[in-house]
Amino acid sequence: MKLKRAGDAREFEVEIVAREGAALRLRIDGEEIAAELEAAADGGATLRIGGRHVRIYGMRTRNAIFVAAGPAAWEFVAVEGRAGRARGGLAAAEVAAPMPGKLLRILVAEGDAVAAGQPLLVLEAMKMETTLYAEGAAVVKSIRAAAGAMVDHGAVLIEFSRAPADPSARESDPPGA
Amino acid sequence: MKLKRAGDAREFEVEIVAREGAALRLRIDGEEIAAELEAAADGGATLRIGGRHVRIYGMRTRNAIFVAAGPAAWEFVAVEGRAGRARGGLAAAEVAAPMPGKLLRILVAEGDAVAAGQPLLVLEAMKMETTLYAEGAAVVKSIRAAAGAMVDHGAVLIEFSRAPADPSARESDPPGA
Amino acid sequence: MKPRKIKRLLIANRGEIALRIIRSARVMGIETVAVYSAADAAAAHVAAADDARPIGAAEPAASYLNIAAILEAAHAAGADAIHPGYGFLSERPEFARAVEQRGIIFIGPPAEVMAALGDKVAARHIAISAGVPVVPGSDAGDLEAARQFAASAGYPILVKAAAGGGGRGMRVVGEAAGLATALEAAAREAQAAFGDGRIFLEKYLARPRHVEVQLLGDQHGTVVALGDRDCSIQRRHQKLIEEAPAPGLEPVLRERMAAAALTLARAAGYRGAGTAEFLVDGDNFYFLEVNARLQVEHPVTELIFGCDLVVEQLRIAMGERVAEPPAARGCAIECRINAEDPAQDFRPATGRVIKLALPAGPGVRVDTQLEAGAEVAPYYDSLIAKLICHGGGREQARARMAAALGEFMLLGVRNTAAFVREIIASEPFARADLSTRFIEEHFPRWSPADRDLHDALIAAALAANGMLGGAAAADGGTNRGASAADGAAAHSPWTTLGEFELWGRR
Amino acid sequence: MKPRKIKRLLIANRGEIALRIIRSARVMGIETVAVYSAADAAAAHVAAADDARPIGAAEPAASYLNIAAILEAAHAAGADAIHPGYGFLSERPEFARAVEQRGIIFIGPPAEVMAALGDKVAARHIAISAGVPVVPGSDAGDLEAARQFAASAGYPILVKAAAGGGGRGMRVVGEAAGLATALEAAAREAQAAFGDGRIFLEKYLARPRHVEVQLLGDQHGTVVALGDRDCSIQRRHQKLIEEAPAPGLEPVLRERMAAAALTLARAAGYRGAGTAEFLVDGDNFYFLEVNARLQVEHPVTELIFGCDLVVEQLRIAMGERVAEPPAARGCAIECRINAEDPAQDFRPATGRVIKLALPAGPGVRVDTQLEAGAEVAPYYDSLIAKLICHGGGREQARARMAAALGEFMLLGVRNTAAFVREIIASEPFARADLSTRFIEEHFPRWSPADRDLHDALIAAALAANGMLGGAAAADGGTNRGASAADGAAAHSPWTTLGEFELWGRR
Repeated sequence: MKLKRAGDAREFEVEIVAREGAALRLRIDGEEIAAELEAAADGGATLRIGGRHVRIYGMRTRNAIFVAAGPAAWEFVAVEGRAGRARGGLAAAEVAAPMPGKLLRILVAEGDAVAAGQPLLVLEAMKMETTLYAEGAAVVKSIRAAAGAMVDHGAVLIEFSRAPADPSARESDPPGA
Repeated sequence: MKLKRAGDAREFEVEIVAREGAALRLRIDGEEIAAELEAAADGGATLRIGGRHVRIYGMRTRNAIFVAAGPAAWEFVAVEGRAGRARGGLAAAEVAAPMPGKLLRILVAEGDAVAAGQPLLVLEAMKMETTLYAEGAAVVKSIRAAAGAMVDHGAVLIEFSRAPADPSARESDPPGA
Repeated sequence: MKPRKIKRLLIANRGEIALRIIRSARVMGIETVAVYSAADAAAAHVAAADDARPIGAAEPAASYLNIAAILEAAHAAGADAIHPGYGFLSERPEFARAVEQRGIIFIGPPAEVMAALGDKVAARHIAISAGVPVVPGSDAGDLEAARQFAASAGYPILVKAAAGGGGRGMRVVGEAAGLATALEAAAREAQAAFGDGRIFLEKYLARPRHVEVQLLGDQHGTVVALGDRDCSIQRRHQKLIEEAPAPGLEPVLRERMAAAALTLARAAGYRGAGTAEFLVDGDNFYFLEVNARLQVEHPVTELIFGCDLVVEQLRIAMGERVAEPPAARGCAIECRINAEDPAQDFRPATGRVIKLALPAGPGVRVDTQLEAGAEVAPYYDSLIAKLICHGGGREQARARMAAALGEFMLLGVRNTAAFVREIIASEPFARADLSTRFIEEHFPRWSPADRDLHDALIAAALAANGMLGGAAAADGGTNRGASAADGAAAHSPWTTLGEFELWGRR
Repeated sequence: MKPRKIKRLLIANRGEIALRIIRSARVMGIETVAVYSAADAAAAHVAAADDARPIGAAEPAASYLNIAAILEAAHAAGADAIHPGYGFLSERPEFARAVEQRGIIFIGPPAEVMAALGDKVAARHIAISAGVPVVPGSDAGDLEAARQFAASAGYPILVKAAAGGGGRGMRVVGEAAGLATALEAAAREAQAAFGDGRIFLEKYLARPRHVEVQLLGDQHGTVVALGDRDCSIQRRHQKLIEEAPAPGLEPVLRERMAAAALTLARAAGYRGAGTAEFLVDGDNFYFLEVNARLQVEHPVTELIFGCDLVVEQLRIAMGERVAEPPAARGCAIECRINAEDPAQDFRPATGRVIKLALPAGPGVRVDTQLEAGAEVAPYYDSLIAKLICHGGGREQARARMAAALGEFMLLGVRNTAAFVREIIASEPFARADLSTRFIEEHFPRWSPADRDLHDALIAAALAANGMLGGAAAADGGTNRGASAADGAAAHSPWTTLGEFELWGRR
């Protein structure tokens, strides 16, 4: 199966090759890995791999696969396969809130042409300001939230249309679709 | 609903009379009780009652209702009602293992007449010996486990027939049924 | 000044510190009253308190900064004292004053002392008068004065909020072009965080250490110092890792700094628990500010002195005397776990706790509001847990912290545990090469090691295929006579970890 | 005697003590190897170790008492040292001997010292030779000799196993009629528990205290004492609550007892961690036995001395020297939580952990193997958790323990937490009126208070009606953007605690 980390485009190919008792063989991006897996009472397991041991735990939800490996906690998204809903392809068509918070300021207006790296919005969460930047050249089609509003994680804040360099596509399909 | 503690015959009548927001009114054995209930993040709740506060948690399983109130953990059985399976009435008809353990010694034989308080079996669990005694006069109908065997919680170890004082009933219905 | 017994303490705070204060009050036989915002109704500090009162909406301004609502809750609950914790209203003189005016004991210094010391600009002036060295700086808040100071002192320049702490409203300005923007942003953040947008400037030292002295002052004029702490490991001026005592300081420097802290505290008529912060640069130290409250990192001091600083605060408020502390024993380190994604530029993270495992055992303490099911909401500070480890020496404390972080597991809220573990395990930290530039020097752009990513991918593949995870509680069903059969079956994860797929209720 | 570095330590034990030893070994940079029976494959100590090896079936004789299997595991895993913990093989000289014969370091005293001191009859003789007072007694094991001793000393008489400890194989005999049965039962239990059925007799003191001295001896002949502990609160000769230091002892008595413990240890050539147990009766003290291993209650000593006794054991084994301890600080209390139903005559309880909440915060330590989903099986000791609290004084430690027990919650396995909380909160315990008769005098037939029963009935009614409980983990589904809506909804348990009914998988 193909996995990517939530919020990160890089994809990984992971396959469970074989299992026999505690012995486990996997393939990660073509590289074969051997490990041992012991179930733990709490529903997690102990992974013994390369002389190390790591406590792991996982939970699949509708949208994501939450896992912990030692103190590191991760959130993966299945790019394909039964548990996944592909999220790729539309990234540059909109700007969504990467976390719940307060939309402090909106730095662009509808119809503005923006360049890659241009600041678009300032969000505040946990008393820290986070600025969201444009990933590429585009034109602001609509602004979907007002300054001062509390926004949920994943809420679409700005929709783009194609960059003005290609006027024929203006107001039509988003770039990268 | 009627509840009793696992392993204890005493019954309690508990009814939820009303609830409104956090306010809760209950009736326990006829006595009305007012309390406040606040949900906790872990699925439990905080019960505020008579100037005290107690953290509570509960889980109903097929056979029992497990609850915790502060550090005290309890196991109740519903005597009637949809979650309950009545267990009363047959107590004296058999001796069941009160815990999993090793059946160390059997002190009676099939056909023996036993008196109330007479030792029947010695179980060992967690390195401690526990002796099981007869609740009343009866005759040992069958012994269902062998000395040295590991027995599960609830496993029937001895079945009784009626006491020999009533010879007509011998080998027939158990007493108290 | 007269002895007053505290019977019922309201804690005007939330999270781990509210829980920690409740625990100490309970040990003293003092009843506790929690206050909570709409986002915190199911929070751990609410469940822990003897009484709990709602004080408003989730936003801090409506609840934890809402003086009127808190005073009303205190009145309704019959509280005779209020502990402000840290952050929120803890350093607002107007809050301390309003509390005392109601005849309620405020756990902290008198309002006027707080006003003088809590204001960094005023505190600098007190320090200068008392002969305590300060970093070259200027309290000029307007752009023109700021430009002049910066030009004369030379860039980089530090822009700081006059009120509050915790690194909020702080900006480093590398060149003249960025000054105006930085002043504006810092003032806005300070206004939002502390309700006070005043700022001042300081020369930015190249590679200083942050060292602070814990103080306790009573109502009878006695002030004592409980050793020092090093809090140099910071990110964006937020402390990440703290330890006591500050390692490798010359005894003479340590003594001079403690003496300076005591001089300052006595000059200001300090009372209660407080902290004098210094920058240490070679053999020199410079006064930074006094935090007129409990610090986040106070547990490291507690572990080496075997004391309870909240108990001390409450005793002082009841008129008791402070005593010279015993000799410190060993070394303690604290790691803060923040709800931030270290792999995505420390972006704040929120969520609900799916699974939590906390370290335990000898020399390990965890202060946290987290529990299974707890919600980490976006309204408050990202600090969600503090791991504190004690050891006979620094190396033992460090090894214990590394082990404790290995036992920590939190699913559902991305956090900094893996990041701080790498710092703790690193060679520069092991040899105590500490400075406030530590993170930018050694961990400038952190991303998880490939090894950790592989472990996680394996876990994800197992979870996706129904071979891992699930709710342990949902497994406890029959709970009886399960031992023999399960004991054997437990050998194989494939039989015990059956299919688990969760679609949630929403 | 030569210094030997330990690199890889096998822990020949299970449960909390295996976990606790693993933690200390890790702090020293020593790799750890767990061994486990078929019942423990999913246990916490297995998950915590760097390596784990199965050693046999669930029954102790087949696994944790299986010397051949443990030595084989040590060989296969490349262990260079073995820590036996307490119980199981910890006081079997033949095990210590077999370990050392394989060139593996045994963490404990030399086999011959263990043989001499671990045997209570032989230890009595050593004590008598060293001039240390002992309880009047007889090592006559046969019925006729026993009858004669009992008749001369007068009933009641105590029947004790020569091997082992923990109250197993111990019986009080009130009159001559019960002597034969008691001797037989004690011998049988001792044989089952320790593989050694020898017994001896002692005069039964009326109302003694149990006080013990912690010892550490190195390979260079130095033995030091780390203060004393009171372990008087016992039930059926099993310790329930322990504390350090032993409260209210005259300093002279305390010093004489420590001196006697050191004399004994030196006379026996003791090495490693050990404990000399005494009965204290007024101004007199009597030697009971030496436990040639770590005690269950060792953490109370660790908390007041700020040390790690397992680290000390490992250091001693590597040839390092012990040092005179620093002054003790404060007071520490330990409560054992046993999987027994205190309301049903302390019948052993088993089951799976449905829900677990452990206390935390300043001065609180929990040593336990429990975690959500863990199975408490009938094969092993009923000790499932140790709560240990430290305070500036005894009253603070006691208050902290009461608060900690209030935070403890364990669903799925009936246990003694509520019972020990009542003891801790009781007036006789508060004034330290300690004796080994404490439980029979003050809590002879314990049943939960009506108040607690009512609370539980309310919880049961709520749970039965789907208004309480459920698995927090199963609630974490969507985990996103849930804050605002849930924050409001959390006000009402009726909306958030929806229907939950569990039918299990079996």
